[in-house]
Amino acid sequence: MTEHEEFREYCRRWLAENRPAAPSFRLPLSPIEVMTEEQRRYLCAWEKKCYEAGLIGCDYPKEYGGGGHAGFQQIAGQEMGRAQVPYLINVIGLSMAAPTILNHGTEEQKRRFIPPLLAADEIWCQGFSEPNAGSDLANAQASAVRDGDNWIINGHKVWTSLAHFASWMIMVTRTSNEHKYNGLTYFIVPIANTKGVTVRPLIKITGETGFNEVLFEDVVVPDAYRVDEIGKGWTVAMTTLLYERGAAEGAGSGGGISLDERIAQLVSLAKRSRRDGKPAWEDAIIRDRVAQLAIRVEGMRQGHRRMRVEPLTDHPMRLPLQAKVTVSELMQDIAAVALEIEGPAASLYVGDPGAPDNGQWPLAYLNSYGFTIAAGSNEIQRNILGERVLGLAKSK
Amino acid sequence: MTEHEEFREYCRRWLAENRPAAPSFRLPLSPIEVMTEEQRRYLCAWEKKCYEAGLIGCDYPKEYGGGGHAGFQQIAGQEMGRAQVPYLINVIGLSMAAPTILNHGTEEQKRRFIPPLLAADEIWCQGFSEPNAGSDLANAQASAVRDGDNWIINGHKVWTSLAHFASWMIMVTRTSNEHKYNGLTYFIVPIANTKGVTVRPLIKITGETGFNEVLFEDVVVPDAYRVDEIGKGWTVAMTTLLYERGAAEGAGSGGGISLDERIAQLVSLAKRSRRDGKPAWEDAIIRDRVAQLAIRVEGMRQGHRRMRVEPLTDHPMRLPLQAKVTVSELMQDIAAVALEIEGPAASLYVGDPGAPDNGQWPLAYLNSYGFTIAAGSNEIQRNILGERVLGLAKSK
Amino acid sequence: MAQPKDFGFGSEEQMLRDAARKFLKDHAPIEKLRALVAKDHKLAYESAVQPLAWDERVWKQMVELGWTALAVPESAGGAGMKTIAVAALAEEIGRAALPSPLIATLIATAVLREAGTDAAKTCLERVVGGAAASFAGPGAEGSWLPDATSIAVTESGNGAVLKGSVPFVQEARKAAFFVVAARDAKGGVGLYAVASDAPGLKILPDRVVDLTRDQARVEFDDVKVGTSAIVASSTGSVGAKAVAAALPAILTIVAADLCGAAEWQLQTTAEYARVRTQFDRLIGFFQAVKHPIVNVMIDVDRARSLTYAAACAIDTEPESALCLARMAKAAASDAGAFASSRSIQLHGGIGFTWECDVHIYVKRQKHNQFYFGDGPYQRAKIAQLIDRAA
Amino acid sequence: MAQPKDFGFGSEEQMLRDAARKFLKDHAPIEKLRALVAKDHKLAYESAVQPLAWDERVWKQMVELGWTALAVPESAGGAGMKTIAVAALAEEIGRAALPSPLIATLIATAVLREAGTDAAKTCLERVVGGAAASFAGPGAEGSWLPDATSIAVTESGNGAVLKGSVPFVQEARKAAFFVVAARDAKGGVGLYAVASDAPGLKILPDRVVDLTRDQARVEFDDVKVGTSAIVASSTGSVGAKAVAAALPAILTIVAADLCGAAEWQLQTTAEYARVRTQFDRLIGFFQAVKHPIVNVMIDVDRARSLTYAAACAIDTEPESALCLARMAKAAASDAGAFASSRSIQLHGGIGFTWECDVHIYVKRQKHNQFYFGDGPYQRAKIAQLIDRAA
Repeated sequence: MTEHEEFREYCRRWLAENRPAAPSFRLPLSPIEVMTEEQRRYLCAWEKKCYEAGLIGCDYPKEYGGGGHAGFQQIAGQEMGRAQVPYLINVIGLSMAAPTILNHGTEEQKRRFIPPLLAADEIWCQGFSEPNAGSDLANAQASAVRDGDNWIINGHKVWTSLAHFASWMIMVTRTSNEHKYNGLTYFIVPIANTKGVTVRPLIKITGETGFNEVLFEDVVVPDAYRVDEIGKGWTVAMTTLLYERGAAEGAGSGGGISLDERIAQLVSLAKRSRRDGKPAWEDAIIRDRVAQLAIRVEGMRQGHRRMRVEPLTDHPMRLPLQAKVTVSELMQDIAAVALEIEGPAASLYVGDPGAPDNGQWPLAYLNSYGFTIAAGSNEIQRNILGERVLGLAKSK
Repeated sequence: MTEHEEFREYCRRWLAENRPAAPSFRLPLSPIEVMTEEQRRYLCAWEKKCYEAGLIGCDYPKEYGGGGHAGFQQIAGQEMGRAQVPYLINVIGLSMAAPTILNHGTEEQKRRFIPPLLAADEIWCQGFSEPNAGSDLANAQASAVRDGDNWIINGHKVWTSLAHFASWMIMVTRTSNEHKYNGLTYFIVPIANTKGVTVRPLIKITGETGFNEVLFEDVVVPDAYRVDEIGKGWTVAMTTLLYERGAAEGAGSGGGISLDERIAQLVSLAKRSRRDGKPAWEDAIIRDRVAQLAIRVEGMRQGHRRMRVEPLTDHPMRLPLQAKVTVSELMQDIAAVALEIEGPAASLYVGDPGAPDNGQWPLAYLNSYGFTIAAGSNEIQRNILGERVLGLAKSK
Repeated sequence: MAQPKDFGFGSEEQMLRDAARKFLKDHAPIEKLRALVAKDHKLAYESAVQPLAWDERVWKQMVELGWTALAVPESAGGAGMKTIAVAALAEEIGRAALPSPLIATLIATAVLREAGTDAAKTCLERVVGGAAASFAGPGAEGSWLPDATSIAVTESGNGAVLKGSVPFVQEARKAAFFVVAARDAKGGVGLYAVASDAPGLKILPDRVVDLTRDQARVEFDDVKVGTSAIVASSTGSVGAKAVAAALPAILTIVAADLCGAAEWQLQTTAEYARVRTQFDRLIGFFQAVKHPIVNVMIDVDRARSLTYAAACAIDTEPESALCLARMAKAAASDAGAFASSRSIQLHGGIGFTWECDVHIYVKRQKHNQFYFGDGPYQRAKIAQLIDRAA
Repeated sequence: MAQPKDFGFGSEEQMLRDAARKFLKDHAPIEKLRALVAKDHKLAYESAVQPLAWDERVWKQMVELGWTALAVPESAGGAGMKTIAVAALAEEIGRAALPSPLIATLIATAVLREAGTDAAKTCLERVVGGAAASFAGPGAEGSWLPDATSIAVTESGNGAVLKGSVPFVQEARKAAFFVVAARDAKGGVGLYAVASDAPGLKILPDRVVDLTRDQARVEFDDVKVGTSAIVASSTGSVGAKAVAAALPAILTIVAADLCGAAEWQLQTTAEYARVRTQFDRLIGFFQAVKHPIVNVMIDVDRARSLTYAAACAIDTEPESALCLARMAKAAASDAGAFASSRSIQLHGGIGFTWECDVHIYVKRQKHNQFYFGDGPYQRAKIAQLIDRAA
């Protein structure tokens, strides 16, 4: 048995033995919708336990609190997905902040920030989007002005999931108005209990909170928290986004409910729902729609597999850059088809005792727009694919 | 009975009595695919007969060879469509050249050109597209240089349907390189037996000819053939295109086979075709597709009706400017669904004795791209709709 | 075509439509709608019972303006206006996303008209007087056929007794009475008028996604109905026939609501694209924004044209009304769904927030998309009609 | 998952694929293809009998390179390579839109492999030796099920007699022999090897849209087959079982052809968008051009990933092969159709002309889209498989 096979065995056994009891309260469908303190406590406790068992941070160097392995994290992620245990709440920390700091941070930053991040002792959030720079990151206006050994930050970030629980934010600021791209600088900014920082929860169209706007008024940040050079913010941000877009699938499946499982749910829903007086699953249109989604799910899984088989890929970024578009639209369409299957019962929301599947589908449908809009809207993603992979002229 | 009702009665009676005998040779699906001299003769003879009976040119002033009526042409067109008589070959003359000359021409031009056009004694073609200015008319490069009372024309036009039969071309030329839009001038150019004019048939993807490229080498055109002022070519061309786009529906239905009839053909085809061992019409997916097309056909017809009911339209150009996009994509999708219904038999082309419906559907499918590409590609049409109707920023 | 070219939309209809648009603009503008239904997300979705969010004064004014009388025949004291007028009004209601029992009442009115009995006439007179009504019966099995109902009835000389439970009853807590479809032991379907406070009747409000509507499961625990409230007898399935006759009008009214709201979505999204800047350009410049908006327009226009045609057919060419109405509902359901999807996406991050009005319309559209059957449902029925015609 | 992560696509398979790509680039480039199949539109579509447009020398070289032996088991003198290698080769054939009987032969090979009889072995040895083969049987009723055939058979001690007519036989005029599925009086389906010049066999060429292929109706007028040519007996429907076992491979091979051609369409259209200027800009600048091309890429990649997965499943996890192969064929059919449509449209006027190569691929794709069942057909079958799995 190889080291990797052994680790997989270990993960399975550990997860089977340590699966947490279901909470007495409802957990939202994804980590970025976590709202209450009791939800946070439950999820952080679970995440810390996973970390202590070696299922999180496995591939990070030991000096930064990791396990020092290679190729272990994917296995642990797969097994957590298979075991259907709760998702990881510190998703922004794990999928964006940690790899960015590892790639661009100073030695001190790595030692200070990565260990408590992996241990879920500190939650992270991301400050990229602004009211006038949604898909247009390079237009970020939040300013950082040098003041001796410190920087003074002013500005307004939106769409910041988990900011209400976060200790730290990875943030893109403007340090020069002369250059659009080279005028950006990247910081680690303290969020919790920081003078001048106001976190205001925004309400989503679902009626849930969970993402925020964050206001900065003369917030003092030491230069030691700057990531990489002054004016290199765009480059650092691209590293973050690369990991974020890659992690999009993770948000949809890994740790939480898998996309396969969602297809099985659709079939089950269709068998229970009535359409024109018969089970919806007997309706050829519904069957065609579900089969179409099943093909897309399988296609994505196989694309993920192919991504790592170099001779079967034509361009190294071709499949990775598709992941965000395909997974977010797939999740949206799965939810939309679920509503079709439910028919009039799609009117019933979470909390209605008669709602099929506890009303999760209208909620999932509305929430799906978070994924098609955030992390660079899918319109922008398609530009990037056309330009970087196919060499088409820039659209901007 | 009103004058209009009487005229409708007259049209019906006349068409019933004068329907021409079916030709011994095959006629293509639309006038712009007419290839042979015997096809031309047959169609011109029929068109002239219709003109002499008062079914063509009814609304043009008498002094230009018309009937001097108002609102008669639509009735005659409807009745020709209903009677399923052959289509009109001089379609570019009738739908584009004549209205353009009537709107922008001199008195002499109207008297010289409109009567033989209406009588199908002279066939017209249109010279807008060039190899490097397909959807981009304002980029036309064919030059016209003043030489006393004449102009010397040099250039290269493509996509010119019917040029091989045409006496005249309506043509956009460049008379100045200083202004993009104001550097264009509009001409009537003799095509048949003209020194310096070469008509070269292009072959379509269907294997049919019927459209051409036309080369101009020092072709002399009198200034009397100029339409409207020097530098007003763009404005005149917009008039032409307005009529062309409006006529797109005509090309698909009026005179030829109606879209309704096409839906009935699909149903009939589906009943005769086998799919998975059963009649294709029993396949719920096929039924759904056909019903979807039927809805679009009816929606277009009702849109056409609504276009003329001012209180039920929000913007005068909103429905008219949609016509070209909707009819061309509808024709394309009808043909595509026909191929789906045929299944493996969609492989059989015109001339195969076993091909369903004489192999017309693969032909129609391929030809449908002529309509989605020509007359300003549908991509450009959508720009125009967004910009002119919804006031969105220009995309070019 | 026996239909008038102008869809029968003459000056009288135009006056009604324009007056309605102005009234709703003045008395039910978007700011008021927002304050009414979306002031507090917790109240909207986390209350034990979802609050009734509507303005009853506006409803009273609507009654005074004669909107409930509109579709009622003159013989029952109504205005007896054409269906094209009713559709135009429903479209304005949709455009304003108005929380009100008007659409439900117009649907119940269509059913009552077709029943044609004295009992129906009495009901219609109540509607003219301002009583909101709702049609209870179909929907339980995802079936919207004329005989679809989950209520059982026993008719006798003294009237009828209703038993059972029916889901998805629209505006149940706003309705003064229900027109209930129920099936007898032989399978015949009758129609019965039942006051919302009748003994044995219980309204169990749903928690619905759509903030502009209330909906409930209504239970009938041996509810007694007098003979004078038998709108259509179950004998000979007279009730099912009345519903079948009303079906084109029902579908057209729901389609019109969808069209009005979709037009709002189109205009609002276009307006956003005219003013919002990204990458140093108005976003309407980008074809990835412009073309989807244009596609929404094309779809909305198809749905609108078909809705007017269906309404006009009901008025002048009944034999083609059902097919046109199904086409209208199919086109409007799909247009509403597509417009909804694009209105969120193209508003970007803003469109995902509660404070942006877009979600109010999206939720109303999703509701109407499925109510009385979505696009594929209608198309399956249309295929049957085409088959017969071919 | 029992499947190898790399789809079993190791160095041997890569060498084969790269060699095939190079060979086809050298010996079957687009200029040659154009000259071969599209030199004269009248010849192509107006001849009394459609001409056979292929390069037989290239075919002989392919045989010499061992491409016909590739899928044949070593026991029959073949190379016995994995299905992932066969799929990779088929993809290259599609990318070159090669007119050749290779795909038909690979499909026949898949059927013969599963039959496993001595007669089948003899056939496979002929294939190794360069005999082109074609599978005749399915397609007549738009049915591609293992027992679909319109040929009747009577087996006796001396062999079998075939009677009937079968449409849509691929590469019929290029095939040296046919593997014919035929049904006996009891409904059992057998498989029979019949030389293309057998007495009583008549090949009636179709006039097909696809310029890179020939297709015919093949008639069997009491064609006699010796016992040594009974590939699988109709008793116990052994033939149908062999076809059922070969179905995943058949679907995968056709899917691979579609994927290769779709990739050509993607790259060719992207290249055009990189060089063509309109409105003073490279047209790739316009999102109305860029985004459809990107959507083509996404669809092509889905189809390719599924095709490799299906091939690998045939090699290593047969129980999941049929579902994956149907998914691959569905995705590839739809990707091929979409890529075709966009490749014409985005090439604009040029794309509508005979001289532009785009139409050659479009026609091949439309053919393969329907061959062995299109997207909706496969999805109906997939729904059954999902149902069983759920």
